[in-house]
Amino acid sequence: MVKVVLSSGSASQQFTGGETEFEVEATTFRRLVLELEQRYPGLGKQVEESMAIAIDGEIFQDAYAAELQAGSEIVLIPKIGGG
Amino acid sequence: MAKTYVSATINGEQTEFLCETQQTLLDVLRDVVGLTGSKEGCASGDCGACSVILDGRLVCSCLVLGVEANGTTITTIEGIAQGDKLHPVQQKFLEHAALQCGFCTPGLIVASKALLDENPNPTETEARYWLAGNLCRCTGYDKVIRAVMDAAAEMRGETVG
Amino acid sequence: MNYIDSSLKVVGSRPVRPDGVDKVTGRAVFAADTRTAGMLWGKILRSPHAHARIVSIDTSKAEALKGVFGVVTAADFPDIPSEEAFVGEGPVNFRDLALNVMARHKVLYEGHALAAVAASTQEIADQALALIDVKYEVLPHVIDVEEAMADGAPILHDDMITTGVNPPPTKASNIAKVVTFKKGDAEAAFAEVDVIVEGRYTTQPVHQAYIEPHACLATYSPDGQIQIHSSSQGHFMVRAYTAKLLGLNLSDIRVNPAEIGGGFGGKTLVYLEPVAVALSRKSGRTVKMQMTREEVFRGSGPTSGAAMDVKIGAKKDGTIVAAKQVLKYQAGAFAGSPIGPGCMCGFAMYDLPNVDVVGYDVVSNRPKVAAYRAPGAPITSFAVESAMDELALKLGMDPLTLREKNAAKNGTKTHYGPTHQNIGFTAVLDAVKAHPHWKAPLKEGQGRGLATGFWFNIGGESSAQVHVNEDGSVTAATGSPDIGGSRASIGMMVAEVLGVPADVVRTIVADTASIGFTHLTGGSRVTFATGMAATQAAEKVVEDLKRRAAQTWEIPVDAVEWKDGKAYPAGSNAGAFEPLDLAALALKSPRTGGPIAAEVSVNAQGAGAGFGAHICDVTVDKETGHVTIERYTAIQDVGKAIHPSYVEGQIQGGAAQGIGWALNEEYIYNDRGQMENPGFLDYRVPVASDVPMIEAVLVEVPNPRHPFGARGVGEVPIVPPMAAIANAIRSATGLRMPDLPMSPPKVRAAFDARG
Amino acid sequence: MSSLSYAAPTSVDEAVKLLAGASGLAKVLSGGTDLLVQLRSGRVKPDLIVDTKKIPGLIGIREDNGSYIIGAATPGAEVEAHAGMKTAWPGLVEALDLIGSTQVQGRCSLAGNLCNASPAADSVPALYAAAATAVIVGPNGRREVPVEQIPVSPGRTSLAKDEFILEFRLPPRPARSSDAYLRFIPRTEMDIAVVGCGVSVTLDGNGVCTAARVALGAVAPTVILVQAAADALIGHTLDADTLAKLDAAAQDAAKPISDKRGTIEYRIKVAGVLARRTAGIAFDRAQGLKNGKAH
Repeated sequence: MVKVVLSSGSASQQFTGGETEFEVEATTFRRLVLELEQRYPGLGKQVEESMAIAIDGEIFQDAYAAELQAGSEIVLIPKIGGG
Repeated sequence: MAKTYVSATINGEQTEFLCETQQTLLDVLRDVVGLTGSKEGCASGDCGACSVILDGRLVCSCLVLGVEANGTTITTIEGIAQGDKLHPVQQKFLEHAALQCGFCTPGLIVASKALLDENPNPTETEARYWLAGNLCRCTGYDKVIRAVMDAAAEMRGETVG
Repeated sequence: MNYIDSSLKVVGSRPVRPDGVDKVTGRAVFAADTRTAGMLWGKILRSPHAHARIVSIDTSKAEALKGVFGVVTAADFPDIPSEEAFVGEGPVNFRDLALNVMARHKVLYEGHALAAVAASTQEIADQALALIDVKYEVLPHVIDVEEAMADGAPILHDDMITTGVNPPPTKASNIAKVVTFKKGDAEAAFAEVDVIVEGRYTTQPVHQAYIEPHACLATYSPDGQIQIHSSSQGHFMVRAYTAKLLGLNLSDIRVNPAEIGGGFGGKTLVYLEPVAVALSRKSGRTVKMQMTREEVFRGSGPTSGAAMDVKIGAKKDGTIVAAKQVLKYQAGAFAGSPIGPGCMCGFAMYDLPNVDVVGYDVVSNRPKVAAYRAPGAPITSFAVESAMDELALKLGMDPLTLREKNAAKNGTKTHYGPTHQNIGFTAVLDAVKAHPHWKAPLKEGQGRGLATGFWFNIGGESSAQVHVNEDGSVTAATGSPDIGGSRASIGMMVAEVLGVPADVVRTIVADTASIGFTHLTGGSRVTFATGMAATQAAEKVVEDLKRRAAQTWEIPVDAVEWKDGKAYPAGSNAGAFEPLDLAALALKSPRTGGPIAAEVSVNAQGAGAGFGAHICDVTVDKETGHVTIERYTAIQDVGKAIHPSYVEGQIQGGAAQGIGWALNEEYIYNDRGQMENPGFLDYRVPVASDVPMIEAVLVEVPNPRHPFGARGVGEVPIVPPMAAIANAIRSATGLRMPDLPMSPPKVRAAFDARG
Repeated sequence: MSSLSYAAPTSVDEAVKLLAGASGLAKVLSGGTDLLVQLRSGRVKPDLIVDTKKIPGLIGIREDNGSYIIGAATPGAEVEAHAGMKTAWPGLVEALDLIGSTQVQGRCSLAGNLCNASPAADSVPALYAAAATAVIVGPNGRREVPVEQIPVSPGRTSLAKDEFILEFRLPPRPARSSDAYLRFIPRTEMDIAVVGCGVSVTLDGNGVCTAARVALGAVAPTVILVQAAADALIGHTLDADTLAKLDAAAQDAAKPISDKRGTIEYRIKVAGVLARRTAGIAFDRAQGLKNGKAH
C-alpha cells in the first residue's frame, strides 16, 4: 500500500469527486497510474500527461519507472518548467 | 538609385565597397564586408552591441550611414586583437568570466578599449558611465567592470593581485 | 559514482571557457551571422490591433512585386487540433502555439503575426508587407488582468471554459484555469493568531530582454529535407515544434544550434522557424529571418503581470500559523501563465501548518507569455516577502529572525505536498547573519532590505558524448545550447572524471542529428542533468581505458586503477608496468578495440531545490522619487559550484534583472492596446551605471542526486530582488511600495500621499 | 530599389543649392543620431540626405575675443573635451555629456539636437540659458538668430527648406558667471529627459544675482525660457526664499503632457526641484565654489 495525495485541488480532483487522499496497492509508478485510471477514469491519463510526482518528498518530472516502497507517500503536483 | 562607392580603412586594411544610402555602417560591415562581429541588438543606438571606433571616436555603427564611412578609419571587434595576441581587455574578459552569452561582448570590448585609450586610469564610476550605452543582460556588469579595471591596471603596468 | 566527498582538482577551479576566445574576438557565430548565396529575407506582417477578427487577407499585390518569392499566411499551415504537451519549460498547447506563430481568424494582440513574405532584399520584403491588404473587424480589447476576469470583459477565446472548478462553468471566460493548494485549515487558524498582515500587490509584465533578437536561417530541399540554423534554448525543441506546426517528420528536420545571445526563458518557444521553413518551401530558396527589437517586444513573450492578495497570521513570538494568497496571473493571449509554480513558490521557504493558495490563469490582449527565469516565482515572492517584512515590523522583530523562526528545513512538508529534502535554506540564512553587509551600519538616509527566494530546479532528458581523440585529447559533446558558460562546466566535470586538466577537454554543442535528444536549456537543468550524462559518459570511457590497459598488460581489469589521467597497475602484485596515459592508450586504440568513445543519455531526477537570500541597501531621493541601489549582496545555496565564476555570474545577472523589474521595467499601453515603449530607450533595463558591484556568496550544501553535488543556480537569483528592494525602500522611507515597478513617479507620489 | 540619394557638399553654396534644388524631401545630416533612427523606423522618408560635415567650419570650436563659436556639426564628445568650453560653459558641456551614450556623443551635434526640435533635447535648455545664437545660411546669405527662435513645435523648426545652421555663437562671459544643466531620468543614463533645466547666472561680489536665464525642457511643446524664474533670481542671493520663488516660477511655467516618460503632475513637481538644484550648481560655480558634473 502507498498513500497518494492529490496536492493540487485543480484539474485532477474532478476525476476523484473531490477526494484528495487515498491508499493504492502498487509497487511501481506504472502500476499506480493504471490503478488510478481504473479507480478514477481519466485521472491516470491526467497524471501521466501533465503532472509531476513527489515520492517521499523527492520530485520526479517523470517517475514512470520509479519503484514504490510500501508506505511511501506519493504526492501528485503540476509539472514544473523553468526559464 | 545607383549604389555609392565607398573606400575606408577597416582594421588596418584598405576596404572598398558599394552601398545604398539607407544602409547603415552596421549593415555594411555585416552584410557587405562580412564582418559579423559587430552585432545588431536594437538598430537605434540604445544597446551598443554594434560599437566601433570611427576616426578615433567610439560610435554605434547603426547610427552611421555606410556612405559616411568614405575616407574614414574604422576599428571593429575583429581588429582589436593584434594577430593572435589578444588585447588586455579581451584577455581580462576571459579571466574574469565577464561574459555569459557573449552577444554584447564585442561591443563592450570595443567600448572598453576606447575608454582606456582615452582614460588609462578610470574610476569605477567613470567606467560604469562610459559603458552605460552597452547593455548586458547576463552579467549584471560586475565582472565586466572588474575586467575593465583590471585591464586598465595591467596596461598601466601596475602589478595586480 | 559520486565525487561529493572526494578531493577535486578541476571542479571548483576557474579555467577560461572553451568558447571564450571566439566570443571576445567577434568570431562566435550567432544565428543572424549566417548567410548563404541566393538567400532570401523573410519578414512578418503583424497586427496593429490589440483584438480583431481577420475578415480577409489579400496577398496578390505583394506576390506580384518584383523580388518577392513567397508569401504565407495561416492557410499555409495545417490547422492542428488542441494538444497539450510538456516540453521542458512548461505545458504547451500546440494549437495555441500554431495560432501564436500565425494568426488564423483572429488577431489577439498588437504585434500578432498574420502573414509573412520572402524577398531578395529586406527593403523589398518591407514593401511587400505594405502591399498585403488585410481587412479587420476591430473588437473591444482588454489589457489588465482583473478587467479581463470581470463580467462583460471582451472574450478572447469563445471556447475557453475554466478548468479546475467543480462543476465546470457553462460559458466561456478569460480565466483558463483555477489552481488551488490547501494545507491544514487556514481560515480556522487565522482566528487563533495574535498578529495579521494583509496586503494587495501588483507586478507588471517584464520582458526577458536578451540582447540578441530572435533569428534563424531555414532551407527546405525538394526532397523534403530541412535544415534550420537558429538561436534558441533548445534545438530539439525547435525541431519538435517546427515538425508539429508544419506536420513534418522529426527525421526530416536537422537543427543546428547557433550561439545564443541570451534567452532567460524567452527562447523556449518558436516564433520564426516554422515561418521560415514555410517560406523556404514556397520559394524554393533559403530564407533568413531576424526580428527587429520592436518585434521582439511586440511579438515575443514577456512574463506575466499579476494582481495578488496575501494574508499572513502569526503568534506574538513570530511563529506563523496561517497564510493565504490569491494570485491572478496574466497569461497574454493564450492560456499558460506560470500560475502553478506561482502558487507553489510563494510560501515554499517556510514551515507553515495552515496555507490556502488560489491561483488564476487569465488571458488578455497581450503577447503570449514565455518562460522567464524561475517562471512565476519572482511575482508571488514579491508579495509574500513584502508581507513578511510588514509582519516583522508589526511584531517588532528583526526580519532575519522572523525568517529563521519559520524557515523550511529537511522534513518540512510544503503546502503543495512534497516534503523538503536536502535543502540549504537555513545554511543560507546563517550566511546572511554572518555576512558583514548584514551588520554594517547604514549611512544617513539609507535603508536596508532582506528577501528570500526558492526555485525547484528541474532535471529531465539529456545526452552527452565523450571522445578520446587519436592524440589523447578529448572532445565532449552535448545537446544543450550553451547560454552562459555550460561548455566550461560540462568540460570540467569530464576532465575531473578523466583526471586531466580542463583544457584537455573541448566541449561542443552537437546538432539534432548528431546526438541524442536533450531537453532545452532552462529550469536550471544543464549543469545538473547534462552534467550527469557527461559525467557518466566520462566514467564509461574510463572503464574502457582500464580495459584497454589491462589488455595491453595482459592483466585482469580489476588489477588496473585509473588516476590523474593514467592507468596504473593496482599494487605491486598486479605487475610492474609504466603507467599508460590518454595519448598512449589512444595511440594503441586500433589494436584494443577501435575508437574510444561513449554516449550516455539520462532522464535525470531529483534536481534539488535552490534557496537564496538577498540583502540590499538603497537611498531614496524624496523630491524625485529616484531610488539608488547602494550595496547589494546575494547569498545562495548552489549545491556545488562547478565553475564558481560562472555561478557568481548567474547570481549577479539574476539580481540585476530583478533590479530592473523592481525599479523601471514595464509595458506601457495606449488606450488602443498598443505598446508605447517597444525599444531599449523606453523599456528601461539596468545599465552599468545603475547598479553597484553585486557580491555573490556561494553556500554549498551538496545535492546528493548529482555526482558533484550541483544544484541549478540560474533561476533562484531573480526571485528575491523585488521584495529586497521594496523592503529597503520601506526601511529608508517608511513607505511600503506594493506596486511594481517602483519607478520615480510612483515613489514621489507615495511621499506626497503621506504628506 | 531605394530612391534615397546622398550628397556630401564641401561648401556652403553647394549645400544650399542641393537643398534648394531637391525634389521631394531633403534632410540635413550632421550627427545623424536622430535622423538614422527615424530613417530605420520609416518615420521620415527623405529623397535626399545632405551631409554637412565636410563643409569647412561645420566641425570645430574656436574662440573669438571671449566668445566661443562651435561648428554646427561638431560632435558632442569634441565639445566635452574642450578645456575652454569646460571652464566657460560647464553647463552646456554637461548637457552634451548627458545626450545618449558615449557612442551617441561621438556623433551627435548641437545643430541636430536643436533642429530635431524635441522638447526634451538635453543640450537645448543649456543653449537657451546661455543666450546662444545660431548662424543660419541659405540662398539669401547669412542670418544670426537667438536659438530659441528656431524650434517652433515638436519636430518643426523656423528654418526654410534651403537653410541650415552653420555655427553657434556663445556670448563672452562676464566675471562671476557660470551655468549648469540638470535633467531627470528614471535610470542614471540612456533615457530621454523627463524634465530638463538649464540655468546661466552672473553674480556680483556679494553673491547677488545680476543676470540670469532659466530654461526648461520637456514641460511644453518646445524648450521654454522662463523669464519669471530668471526674475526670481535676479537681485537676490540664493537663499531659501529665492529658491522657493524659483521653484514656484518653474512649476508655474511648466505645461507638460502625460506620456510614457512622465505624468503632468510629476513633471511639474520635478521642474521645480530641478530649477532649484540647477540654480544651486550654477551659483556655486559662479562663485568658484564647485565645478563638476552633476552625475
